[in-house]
Parts: sequence; structure tokens; C-alpha cells
Amino acid sequence: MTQDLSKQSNRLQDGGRIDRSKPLTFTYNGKQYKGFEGDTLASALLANGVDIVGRSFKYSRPRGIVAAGAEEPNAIMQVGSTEATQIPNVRATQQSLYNGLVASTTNGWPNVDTDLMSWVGKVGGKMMPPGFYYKTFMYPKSMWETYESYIRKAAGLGRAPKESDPDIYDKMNQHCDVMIVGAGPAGLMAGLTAARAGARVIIADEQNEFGGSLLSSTETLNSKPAAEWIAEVVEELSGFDDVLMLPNSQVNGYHDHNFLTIQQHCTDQFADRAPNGQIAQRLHRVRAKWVILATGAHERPLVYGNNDLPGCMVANAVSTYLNRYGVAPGKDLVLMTSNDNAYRTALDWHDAGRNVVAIVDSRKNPQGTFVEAARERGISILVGSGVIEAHGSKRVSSVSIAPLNETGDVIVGSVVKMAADTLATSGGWSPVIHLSCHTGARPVWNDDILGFTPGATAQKQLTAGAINGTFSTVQVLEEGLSAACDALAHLGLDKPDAALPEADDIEEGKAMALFHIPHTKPTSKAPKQFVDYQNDVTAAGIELACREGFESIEHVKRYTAMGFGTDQGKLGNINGMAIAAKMLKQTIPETGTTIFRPNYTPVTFGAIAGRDCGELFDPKRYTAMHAWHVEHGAKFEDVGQWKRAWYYPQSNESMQDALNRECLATRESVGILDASTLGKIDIQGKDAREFLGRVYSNAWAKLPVGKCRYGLMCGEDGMVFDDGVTSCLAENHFLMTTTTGGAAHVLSWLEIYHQTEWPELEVYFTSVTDHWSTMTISGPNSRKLLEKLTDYDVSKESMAFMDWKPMTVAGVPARVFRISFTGELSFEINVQANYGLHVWKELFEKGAEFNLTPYGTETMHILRAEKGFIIAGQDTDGSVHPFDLGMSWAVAMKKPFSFIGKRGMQREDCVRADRKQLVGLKTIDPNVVLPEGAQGVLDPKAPIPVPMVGHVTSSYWSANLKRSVAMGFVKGGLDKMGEKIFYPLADGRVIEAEICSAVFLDPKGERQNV
Amino acid sequence: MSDVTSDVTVVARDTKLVTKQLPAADIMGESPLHHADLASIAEHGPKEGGVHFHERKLMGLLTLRCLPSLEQQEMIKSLLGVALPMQPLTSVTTNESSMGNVSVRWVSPDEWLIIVEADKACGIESHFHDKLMGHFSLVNISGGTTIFDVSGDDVVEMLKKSTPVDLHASEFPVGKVVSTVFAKSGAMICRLADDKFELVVRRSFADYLWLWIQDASREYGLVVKA
Amino acid sequence: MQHYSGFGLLKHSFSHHENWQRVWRNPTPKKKYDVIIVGGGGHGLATAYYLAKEFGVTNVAVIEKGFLGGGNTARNTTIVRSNYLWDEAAHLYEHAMKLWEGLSQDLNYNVMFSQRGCLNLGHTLQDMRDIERRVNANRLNGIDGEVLDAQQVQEIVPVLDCSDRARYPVMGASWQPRAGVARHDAVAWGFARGADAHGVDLIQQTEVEDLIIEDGTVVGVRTARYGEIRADKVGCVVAGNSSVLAKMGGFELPLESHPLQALVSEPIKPILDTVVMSNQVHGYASQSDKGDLVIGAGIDGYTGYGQRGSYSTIEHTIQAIVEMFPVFSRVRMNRQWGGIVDTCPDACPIISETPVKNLFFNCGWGTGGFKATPGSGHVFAASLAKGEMHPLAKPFSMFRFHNGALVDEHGAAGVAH
Amino acid sequence: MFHIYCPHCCEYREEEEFHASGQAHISRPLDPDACTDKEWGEFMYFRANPRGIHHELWVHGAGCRKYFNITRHTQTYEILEVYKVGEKPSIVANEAK
Repeated sequence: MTQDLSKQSNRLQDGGRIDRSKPLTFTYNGKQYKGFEGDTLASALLANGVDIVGRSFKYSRPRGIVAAGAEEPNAIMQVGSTEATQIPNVRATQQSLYNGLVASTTNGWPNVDTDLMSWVGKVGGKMMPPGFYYKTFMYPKSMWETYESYIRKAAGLGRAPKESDPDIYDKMNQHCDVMIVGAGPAGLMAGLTAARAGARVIIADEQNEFGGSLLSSTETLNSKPAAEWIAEVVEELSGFDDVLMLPNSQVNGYHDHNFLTIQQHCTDQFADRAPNGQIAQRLHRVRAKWVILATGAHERPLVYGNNDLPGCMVANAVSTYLNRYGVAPGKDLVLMTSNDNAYRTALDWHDAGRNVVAIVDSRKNPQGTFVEAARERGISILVGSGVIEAHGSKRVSSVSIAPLNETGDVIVGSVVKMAADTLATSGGWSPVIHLSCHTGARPVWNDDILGFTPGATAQKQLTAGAINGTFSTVQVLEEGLSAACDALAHLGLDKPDAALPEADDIEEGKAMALFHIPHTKPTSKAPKQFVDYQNDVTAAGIELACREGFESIEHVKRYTAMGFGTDQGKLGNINGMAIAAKMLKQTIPETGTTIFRPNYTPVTFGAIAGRDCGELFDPKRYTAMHAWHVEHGAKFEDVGQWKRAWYYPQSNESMQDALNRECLATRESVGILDASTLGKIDIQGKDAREFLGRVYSNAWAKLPVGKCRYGLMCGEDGMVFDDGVTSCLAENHFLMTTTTGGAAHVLSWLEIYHQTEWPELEVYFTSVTDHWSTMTISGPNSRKLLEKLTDYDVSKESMAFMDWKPMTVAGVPARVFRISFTGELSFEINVQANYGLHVWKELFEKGAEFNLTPYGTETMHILRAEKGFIIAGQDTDGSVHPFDLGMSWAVAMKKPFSFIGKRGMQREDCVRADRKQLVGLKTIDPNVVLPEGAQGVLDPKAPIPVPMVGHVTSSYWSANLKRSVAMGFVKGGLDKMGEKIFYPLADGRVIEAEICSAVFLDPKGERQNV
Repeated sequence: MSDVTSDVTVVARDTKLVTKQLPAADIMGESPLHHADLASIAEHGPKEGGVHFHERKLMGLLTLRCLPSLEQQEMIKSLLGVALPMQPLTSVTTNESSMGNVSVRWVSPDEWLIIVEADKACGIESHFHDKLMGHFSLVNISGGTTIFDVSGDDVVEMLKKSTPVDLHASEFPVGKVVSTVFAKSGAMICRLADDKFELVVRRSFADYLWLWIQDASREYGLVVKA
Repeated sequence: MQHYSGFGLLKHSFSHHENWQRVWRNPTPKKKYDVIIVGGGGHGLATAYYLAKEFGVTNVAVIEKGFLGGGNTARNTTIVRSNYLWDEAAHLYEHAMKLWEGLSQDLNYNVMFSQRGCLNLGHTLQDMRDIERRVNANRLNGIDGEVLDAQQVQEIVPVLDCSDRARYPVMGASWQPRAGVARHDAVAWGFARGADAHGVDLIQQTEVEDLIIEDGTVVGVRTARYGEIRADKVGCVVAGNSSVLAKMGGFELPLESHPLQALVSEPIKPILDTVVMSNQVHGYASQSDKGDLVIGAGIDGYTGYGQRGSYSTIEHTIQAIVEMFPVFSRVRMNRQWGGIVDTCPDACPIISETPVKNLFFNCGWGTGGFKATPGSGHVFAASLAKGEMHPLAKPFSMFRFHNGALVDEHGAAGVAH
Repeated sequence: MFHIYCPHCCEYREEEEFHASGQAHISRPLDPDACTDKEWGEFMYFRANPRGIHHELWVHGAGCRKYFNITRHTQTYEILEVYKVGEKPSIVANEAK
């Protein structure tokens, strides 16, 4: 080892799973540092002797790294080397180090080391107990907005980028027999067993390599370092085709019926931006037949005075930094523990050649393998004691230790002070039960292990290892094996040969239930004892919440914000519950339980969105003529998912100019509309006609073959929801059309009635929306145009209004319908969509002499409004029935079958006299166009609230009539013809209009009957 | 057969209407991906990659709706040259039919998709209407549908990004057909070989699905086949 | 009741906050009350508060099966607005809005009502028609509202993508400046504290197992913990569990209880100053004072009492958020949760007498209940006190589903709740 | 995220393929014109909405497009059985009251 470690003052000369041959450079708060491949950002910071990694949220206290994994509350960084690649709130303990990584702290002014806000925190902190904001900032009322802006400025950790994300995230749907969460000893054993049995296995782990707790321990398996066993298992697993191994992958959510989500980091462990368009992160959506949770446990710190000083760490984290990363995060260690397990940290520290000042054990008489090992090494052990307070300004410099009583809640002797720069604590282990809660199972308290374990669940879920409170490696491996065997048995697969590796024989003495170390002062006056670091929740705060009557643990959490941080209380929740329980004089299980919700750790929005963003956010549906519309300069309107041509401006034409031109050309000669998006449903069967009679409000019994008819479709409530023309193709064969937006709904409407209410009717429905291209030529010259493209007789005598005929148009077999939505002579030409563009182009070829003009949906709206034709969805809103629309002609009350909507439209409220009815509206000033959505009133001078009588639904400038035309609802409007109505607008204008017939043009229908 | 003349359009009109829908051969049909000019991508684009894409365009596709009695099943078999696959999620293909190459995909207990060459669709329709008694419906959907053949070493990976169905060979053997979600649209997926799938998609969604497949295939390399 | 103020905080800081009074008692219920409110969520607590404070009915118990404010009150996205389309709904929600505007002072509890405005985006021509219609109606009803074009929207929310790049470009929006958000827990706690101070008994951890009905009249409730508790009138304000209570009364309601999910991002520096809602792309977002982006969407399609829904709903919601706010792509989702919302066919509540005499229901708020909390409590309290429905409550009788007089805020309003 | 057995496709499929269509076994009155407003309103709008075992109508919308029934627990979300339209459920709630 010849590398220059001088800058990495805390880096050990050897050891760890880092690659010292691969040095990496990174930037932290503007300064360059070195680390090694295999480091996390946190281990590299510690290696470089960086103590302060953040400032606390409320009090601006300096904070250091306390943990080594997902439970870390303090080391929350802003990462990103460019504006577009900024990531807020990256947990340094989970971010792999890469060359060029740029990180900075998220709080602190002017900088994190010298934060002037901390003075505010120190002075004002006393006035900021939990919920203080509920008690103040109320007076004077007008000041709240000012107060709030300051609160908001202080809030938040990192920041969002200002530029769009250059990275790509995608998703993959996975299916497996066994999903194993966690690749520690239990998970690896389970995975190996299931894989050998031939099961389809997915095994995921949040860390960059498999091995879990074994990666940071010094224990042996089969008398070899555990790492060798891991390597063997990983190698064997990678040989199975049906095993998917996912390191760098957090299982974040466990949903009903064994559906799990995994966020796989594909490139963000080695690059700030995914190289060469690679996928940055992949979200796996897994459906598993069985799930084995082998998620391990998080060590709990103990709660004592100033426990947030940098240098205060969780014991196992210290071991992890030593063993896995070759980093000793200090020189002189005091270890405080309530259990044997944590002794390993002192042993590791000692074995790394550093000074263990003392082990402070709250128990009177600790005994066990590790305790003996410490004694053998001559480490001083202070039994029956606790660290009551840490001292120092920006890092621990000394600790105060006091003897405790048997139950650890009273100080029973004098306080001694010892110099130390690192204080590691352990209050035992909390099983990582998060995923087990996601589908509603309530965790249960286990007094033996002093933690919550997974509760009963409806999911096909098994658990193995530390999640069960099983901590010895021997038993953890056994549980991994047996969980896999249980899963295999359920799956009907045979157990394979699987021998357990031999693990170290370790005896551990009983742990003590200890959470909160008493201080010589009462909690309220003692130095701050933090429970939830990220939200600055203290033991005093929890006690205050209980005193104020917040007795449910959920109230305590909400009042203090405990557990609401980005770590979701992984370190603090149990300690907080224990403190509340003690305050309320009840047990922890009596106080409640702790429920975790997805996500286990935060998940990038981009990954959840996947590729369903940008161009792929939602399908764009196109007709066969779309390319032509684009070429001819069309503007498009979104109608459902369809892109419909809206209007076709020419050169510098304004929208209104284009509409005027399109409208006049159509009424004066001939226009053409791409109507392909209309829903089309082929209906066949001997009961088709009967069925139509039941779902439409009008009569269908006598519609002859070759004829078309308009129909209204209502819900059971009698309210119109769709309309369209249905044509009789043959005695048992119809073609129904629907609105563009309503097509899917209408088809399911027909299906649900057929399948669930009237299965005896012999009828089938098939969507042919996409099959037919539909082009409507409309205008006085439309017949002449059609005649140029067909040999068939399309004269009035041969083909009357509302007739349809099969014929050949432009050489293509077509079905031509003489129906009209413009009130002009119109032909709707339908051809198989593969030939739509051909026919469309031929129409233009032959239509030039008639000035054939393409028109879009807007002109279509104007032309139909001139005729008083409704558009379902614009002139209806789900609260109007056919009579409200003045369309009693489309309702056949005498049909033998009580059609859908008939009963509904006869309810008391539906037959009331003053219902809003659709009428025409003629502005007194013909040049004024009423805004759609304007609300009509009878007395514009009435005080607010002004009684409203109905709104304008459709309103346009009619170039043909050289005036505005409009339709709208008016209470009792059909009986108010000729009366005045006023439309007060937001800009202060009041537009006066006269109620009239909605048919503004050609009331006798002479133009379409030619 | 009336299919070949251009002036008579109605093929059958007793209780149902069957109209000829194809023009004379000199009028070229345009498939839903016509605008993408796949032919030149095939010519100039990459020749190697993990996912291969081919639009099997302008085929004849028909939706058959029926709850077939034994007699009807027999008649359908004689008309198509192959028996309807009655088992859910199964399909059959034959090239021994008088109708040429015929594939039939199970869609639901009373629905099948029939795939033939384009010029056979009308013939099948008219035969059915001539010969098949009882309640059924047969609808030509050729213009509203196209077929994507996707294949290659990474085709399953690409599909896993697109659809939630389990594509593992043990669950999805060759010949299995499912109608399912595909991205934010839908598709009927049939496994034609270990590494080859047929996607039957709706015309108006074809461009979206083509964009999706290009995107999902990017990391594997996409080869367009003419 | 101890008065809260900044000065009080200072004073208590000298005694290390050891002398704060309890916010509410933890009483054992009496044998009989004038009114029992079943359900200690925001609406139930508000009802009790106004009953005692405004209508002099102080012999009141609120019976809550869990903890106060622990249901939908604790789970919603805290949006407050009153820009409803139909007169009946608009008047009810505006009544609530006016109460919100003085609520912190009335309760002496800062509910952090922040009138930062609400945008309801329009992405299609029909959206814009609906927006015009609704804003015009609002203005004539005395409710603030404006129609904005895309550029004006962009000025208010710089991080919103108002470009043509979007699949459904923003065409405009309705803007209600007085709308905003409030601190949900504080609302429940403020009402609870106020009700308790007026003598209302707040009975937590007590589930009502049955309604005691004699001769078609309700006379009390039966609980597992305390047995029978009698009352002259019973008001049920139990949101998603309303159908369960109605069944105890022997009738059904026109309700379905659906999961409604919401989620928050990790806290980030202030970036979104207002509430942005979009019906077309199905998502809405605001940023809390703590810095979290608070995000919600529509309900799951099936009924469910599990306080959780399907992941696909979360995915669709996030897709919508990333579509609207591309710069949020690298922000991370912290937590998701679900509530049980009681949805009515017309997306309006039921504040109503029932087939059982002296039994009243206040339910059916669906996804829109939080914003109405003070108004709902106030009109329900008035109705319970007088034994006759308050004029603002009358249109919301459950019997409107018999005669057809629905107040259909569904399609017509064009607004996600 | 439900995993639903389609009784027509005869296999489990993902929830995305399905759509819930409300309470099952709500039959349209045979003679609507004879119904009172109250009866018609109850048919259209009033629902059991139970917390517990529930029978509901679903459609395999992206699959075979067939409607079918599910018996599901509305709190645990366990699907207890699926059955075709026209069939009766074999699992029903205990009607204590």
C-alpha cells in the first residue's frame, strides 16, 4: 500500500472492502477530497475527517454521520455536478462514491461549519417546543402570511433542479416464485435453497453488494472469512437462468397480493448522469408467489444529553466503517450499550489500533463471548452505568458517565467525565419490519428482543433472520433455509440439498430494556436529548406532548413530527414510543404500535413515472389522414387521446379568418371534414334492433334497411350521455356511431347491459372505429364532387336524406351515408382505413374545381351550431335529459320496453317546470359573441349572490349569418322565446341577448334536402 | 367470386351485410405505420440488435363472435380449414386451408381473431354468411388493425417493459395468446416461437406503440425488418 | 382554556414548558347526553365545537373509535377552496371558506390556513369552457375567481410546464386567490380543544358497535368499552365508515367507500407557492410549510376500507406530476398513504335526516371533505341543535337520490376534488 | 395491486387489465315504470358498501372483455372467490344482524 492516505486522516492502512488501487476524487461543499472505489459518500467523508454534515432543521445544531445505512437521519446531501442533475436529499450512507461526485450540505448559513442560524436556534429554541407554531403567529391576523413566508424559507432540505431531467428511468414487470428481500445471511441462504430447487427467484438488496451484515463483520463461515462464503453463494446463484439478482436495489413497497416494487440504481452509483443514454434507474414491478422478508435489523441508539453532537454514532455503524470501509471515524471511543452484541464495536476499534476509553454497560453483570473478549483485551468496562451527556461544540470532546439503578431510570451515584471523541451507543436492534406493514399488518411487540416483529398478514409472506429478532448467524442461516423450504413446499417443489455453513459459536448475555438515559436534571431542563434527529424531536418534546394530552402514539408522532422525516423514524420511533410509554405509565404495546408506509426509502419520481412521460405520457391517436393534415398546416385539438384537426390556417390567417373562410366555403360550395375519430360499433344479431330500442331513447323497430337514424343515449337517470347516428345495414345488422370521446364508454355500456342484464338477446358488438376512415363532404357542391368519384347514382331520387349506400368511391369500395351535421347536403364516405388517405387525396384532386376546403372541428362546431345541433359533452353535462334539450322528438315514451333513461327522466325533479332548457341566444348587438360559459341572469342589477338561470354552452361568430350565434340553458327557456336575458362578465360588461330558437339557419331544413 | 370485380360491392345481404372492401390491386393500401417508412429504416438502419421489428401489414383480420354449438364448430372448421381453438388463451395456425394461411386466436369464450391474407377476408365473410347457421357475428377489422412481429434475443426483456403478463416460457409457451395491456394501450400477444411474438394492435395506437417499442428496445438495439 | 400566544410561549420557556395545560380532558362518558356525535374527525369535532359554542348545546359527547382526527382528517392533502359550480355547493363551501378565514383566531389555535391560491388547470377547449362557466358562476355567487390564460398561469407557477411540448398543453386555468391549504392535524386539535373547553366530552378509543333504536327513534349508542350511552339525538360523522353505521340503523346510503391515496415528496426548498390541480392529467400538488410536495390524485375504482389502494394509481399520479412539473423528476417520493372516502354519485355530501328519527348523518364528502370542515360542522351543528336542517344543508338531503334533485358536481365542475 | 383470476381466461392477471364496476347482483327492475321514485333511486344509487365480505362486478377490460363477479374482503383485500355472471357466490357474510 503506497497510496497517499495523508488527506484521508481516518483511513486505516489496510482492511475493508474498498479498492485502494482505485482512488476517486469528489467535491464536498466546494472542496476536493479523495476516496476509494467501494466507499460510500459517508465513509469517504468520515475517512477525510469531516465531522459536520448538516445543520438541524429547527435548532440549526451541527450534525454528523450517525449510521451507515438507510437509517441515517443526518447526512442528507444535495448531489449533482450540473444544474440538470441535481438530486436533493441524497443519504450519504447509501450513495456510492464515484469520481467527480459533487455533494453539498443542505442547510447552514453562511456555511455548515459556522452557521449563524444556530444562534437563532439557541436563543429561540427555547420558544420552539413541539407544536409551538399552533400556539402563535395568530395575532395580528394579517401578519400570518409574513410569518409563514419565514417558516417556509427555513423549511426543506435540498432543492429541486431548475432544469429538466436528462436521465431516463424505466420499469420492468417481473414474476417469480420466490421474492427474497435482503441478501444478508438469511436471504442468501433462502435464495440458494430456492434456486437449487428450480424456483424462479428474485433476490434484491439495497447495498452495492450482497452479504448484508456479514460485509461489515469479522465473523467466519466454514472457518473462512464470511466474504468467501458470500462469494461462493453469489457465484452459484448467478449460474441459474431463473434467478434475478439485484444489488443496489431497494424493495420499497410491498402491496396487496404480493406485489412489490424495487428501485434499482443502474448508473447513479457511478455517475451523476447516466452515460450514453443508459437507464439511470429501473423500477421493477414484481408479482411474487411467495415473499421472504430477510430485511435484517437496525441498531437503536440510546437517548442522552447532546446525543446529536458529531462523533455520537450507532455502535454497529462504527464497526461497519471500520470493517467494511477501513475507516476509523475517531481516535478515542466510548461505547455505551445495553447488550453484548455492541461489544463487537469496541473490539473492532481496539483491533484497529485505536483507543477504547471505556465500555459503559447499563447492566450490572454482563457476561458472554464478546464481553470476555473485551476483558481479555484489557478494555475498561464500567458496568451499571450510562453516558448521560456528551460534551463538545462541533464534535464530542468528552462524555459524562453516571451509575444507574437496575432499571436504568435513576442515577444512583456521582458523575464522572471522560475525554473521548467518539461515542458509540447501542440500545439493541429494531427488526426492519417496514415492508411487512405496508399491506396493513400491525407489528407486535416482542419483549424478548425488545422490538416489534411482523404481525399477522394476509399476504403469502415468510420472514427469516433478524426481522424476526433472530440475531445469531447460526440461527439466521437456519431461518433462511427453513423459510425457503416452506415456500418450496407451498409451491409444490422438492427441497434441494442444502447444507448450512458452519458459523462461529457465540454466546450472548441477556440485553436490558433501555432507551432513554436519565440526566441529573429533569428531562425538560437537561441538555437536549434527541429522539428523531431529522425533525429535532427531543425526549422533552415527547414528554411535553404527553403532558398536554396527546396520549395516542399517533398524536405524539404528529404533534412532535417524530418519524415524519426522510428516514421515517427508523432510528427514533421505538425510543420515542418508550419515552411516551414511560410518561403515560404504560407499556410500549399499550402505547401503540408503529406502522410504516411505503416507501421504505425515498424513490425518485422519475423512476415511478418510468417512460410514461414526455412523448410517451399518453398515446396520441391518429387517423389515416393525419399526415395530410400536418402537411396542410392544420392546428390540432385534443379530443380524448385523439389528435383532431382543429382548423387549417393559411399563411398569416388568424384563427377567426380561417374559420370564416372554412365556414363560407362549406356553405357556398363544399368542405371536407376528417370524421374518422367518431366511435363506430358494428352490431349484429337477430335482437340487434330490440337492443337498440332499449339503449336509445327513440324508436328503432321500423328503421328500414338502407336508412340511418339519429339517437340519444341516456343513463338510467334519464340524463343524456352520448348521441350519434345508427344505420341499418341489413335486417340483423347495424352500424352505430358515437361521439369521439364517448366511444369506449358506449361500447362498455352496451356490453355490460348485454352481459349482465339481457344475455338472452342475440346480439354482438364489435368496435370498428379504427377500421373505417370517415370523411364528410358537405355543401351544395358535395354531390357534384361525389359524382366525379363514383359511377353510382347519388341523386336525390336514388339516395335521399338519411339513406346510406354501398358504392365505389375513387376506386375504393365504400359505404356512403347521406347524413348531415352541418345542415348542408352532405355525404359521409367510409372506406377501409388503409385506403382512407388515397380517397381523401382523390377527393382533393377532383375537388379543386369546387374549391374543396378542408375544415376542422371548430368549423364543424360553428356549422352545427348555426343549425342548433347539440354536441354531447359540450351542450350536455350529465345533468340534462332529452326534454331539457328540447329534443322530445327523440324520445319514444310508448315503446313497449322501458328503455334506459325512461324511468329516470320521469322522477319528480326531472319533470319540474323550471328546469333549465337549451335554447338559442341572439345577442342584441349582433357583433358581440357571448363567451361560452357566461352565466345568464334576469336582473343584472341584483345584489350578490345573483340568481343565475343558466349558462352559454356554445357560441360562435357565424360568417354565414354575419352575426353571433349561441346556445345555452335558461330556466324554463323553451317558454321564454323572445324574452331578454343578461350575461354579466368578469370584465364588467353585461351582454344582453334574446332567447330564441336554437336553429339559426334554414329552419325548414331545405339545404340538406336537395 | 364477387371479390374480384370492382363494380359489385354487396357480396351478401340477407340478414347481415357483407360488402367488399378492397379496391383493385393498383390502389395501394397504406398501413398504420406507412408514415414511418419502415422500408428505408430496414435498408439503412442497424442490422444487428437484440430486438427485431417487422410490421406484418395489410393482413386480413376478422373478429368472430359466437358461442359455437358442435354443429357450428364443425362448420367453422370446414370453412377455415382448422378447428376453432376452444381452450382459453390458445391459438392455431394452418397453411392447409383453402383460404391459404389461416391463424385463429382465442380472445374470449365467444370471440376469436382470424388472420388471413388480405384478399381472403371478404371470401371468409361471405362463406360464413352463406354456410354458418345460428347466432354469430363476423366483422372485418383489417383496416383498424395491424400486426407487429417482434423477435430477437432481448425481445422478452423489451416486452417486460411493456406488458404486465408473465412471459416466462413455463407460463407463456409457444402458441399461447393473451389480450392485455401494452404500455398505455393494449395488444393481443401471441408467442410464435421462443424468441418471437406477434402483437396485434389497433391502427390509431400504432404510432404510439411503435414509438414505445423503439424506446424500450434502445438499450438492446432495434433492427427493423422489411 | 389556556390562551395561546407568542407571549405565552416566551413565558412558558422560562419554566421549561412544564406548565402547559392539557389540550383536552380524557373523560369517562356520562350515561346520557343531549347529543352524541359519532366520529371524532375534523367534521365531528367541528360539529361539537359549534354546537357548544354557537348553539348552547354543551351536553355533548364525541365518540371516536381511534384517536381524534386520525381518519381522513389526518390523511388528506389539505386543500381548501370554494370554487364549486352549482349554487348549493358553492354556498356551502363558501360558508366554510369564510369560517376558515377567521378560524385560527376563533379557536385560538393556529390552523396555519394559508391562502396561497389554487389553480385548476384547463388543457382542452372543453376544460376551458367548464372553467369559464364555473368562474362566472362563482363570481355571481360572491366567490373570488378569475380565468387565466397559459401565460398568466406560467407567471404564477414558474416551474409548471406551460409549453406546447406537453402532451396536453396548459391552455389556462381558473384561479381562486383565497383558496389555499391548512394544517390538517391542527384543525382537528383546535376544534377538539375548543369543544372540550366548552364542556364537550371527547371519548377516544371507543368504537360504536350499535345504534340503540326504539320505535324508529334513536336513543343512544352501544359501545364495547362503556356499554350503552344514551342521547336525545345522534349525529354520525364517520366518513368512509358511514355505510357501516347506516346498516346499524337499518338502512343503506347512496355511498361507496373508496381508497383515496396521497403522497409526499421529501422536503425541498420552497418551489411551489400555490395549489395546482389538473383534472385532465389527473394530479394535483402543493408544497407544505415543511417543504414536502403534497400530491394526490383520484380514487381507486373499487371499494375498500383498507386505507390503501393500488400502486398503479400512484404511478399515474406521479406521471402526471412529472408531466406537469418536469423539474420534479429527480425529487423523491417519501411516503404514500390512503384514506377511505365515502363518495356520493353526484360528488356532493349528504347532510341529512334519515329514516330513523333523531338520527342524522353528515357524510358523502368523498374526496372534498377537508375544505368544508368548519362549514360542515357549523351547518350540521345548527341542524342538530334545532332538529331541523340548516338552509345550506337542505339541498344535501339523502332523499335527493329518490326525487332526482342531485347537485351534480361531477362532470359539470370539471375539477378533481 | 390485485392479482385477479379471470374465470374466462382461466388464469391470474394483473389488476391493470381489470376494471371494477361496482356492487354485483344489482338487477334492473323488470318493470321500471311500476317503480316509485324511491325504488328507482334505490336501484340506481343506494349500495350495501360493506366493510368485510363484498360481492362486486369486475370486467376483464384489457383481456377478454367479460364481466364476472368477485367476492372480496374490503378490509384485507383478499379475493375469496371469482364466479361468472349469473352464478351465485358460495362465500357470503355472516348476517348477525
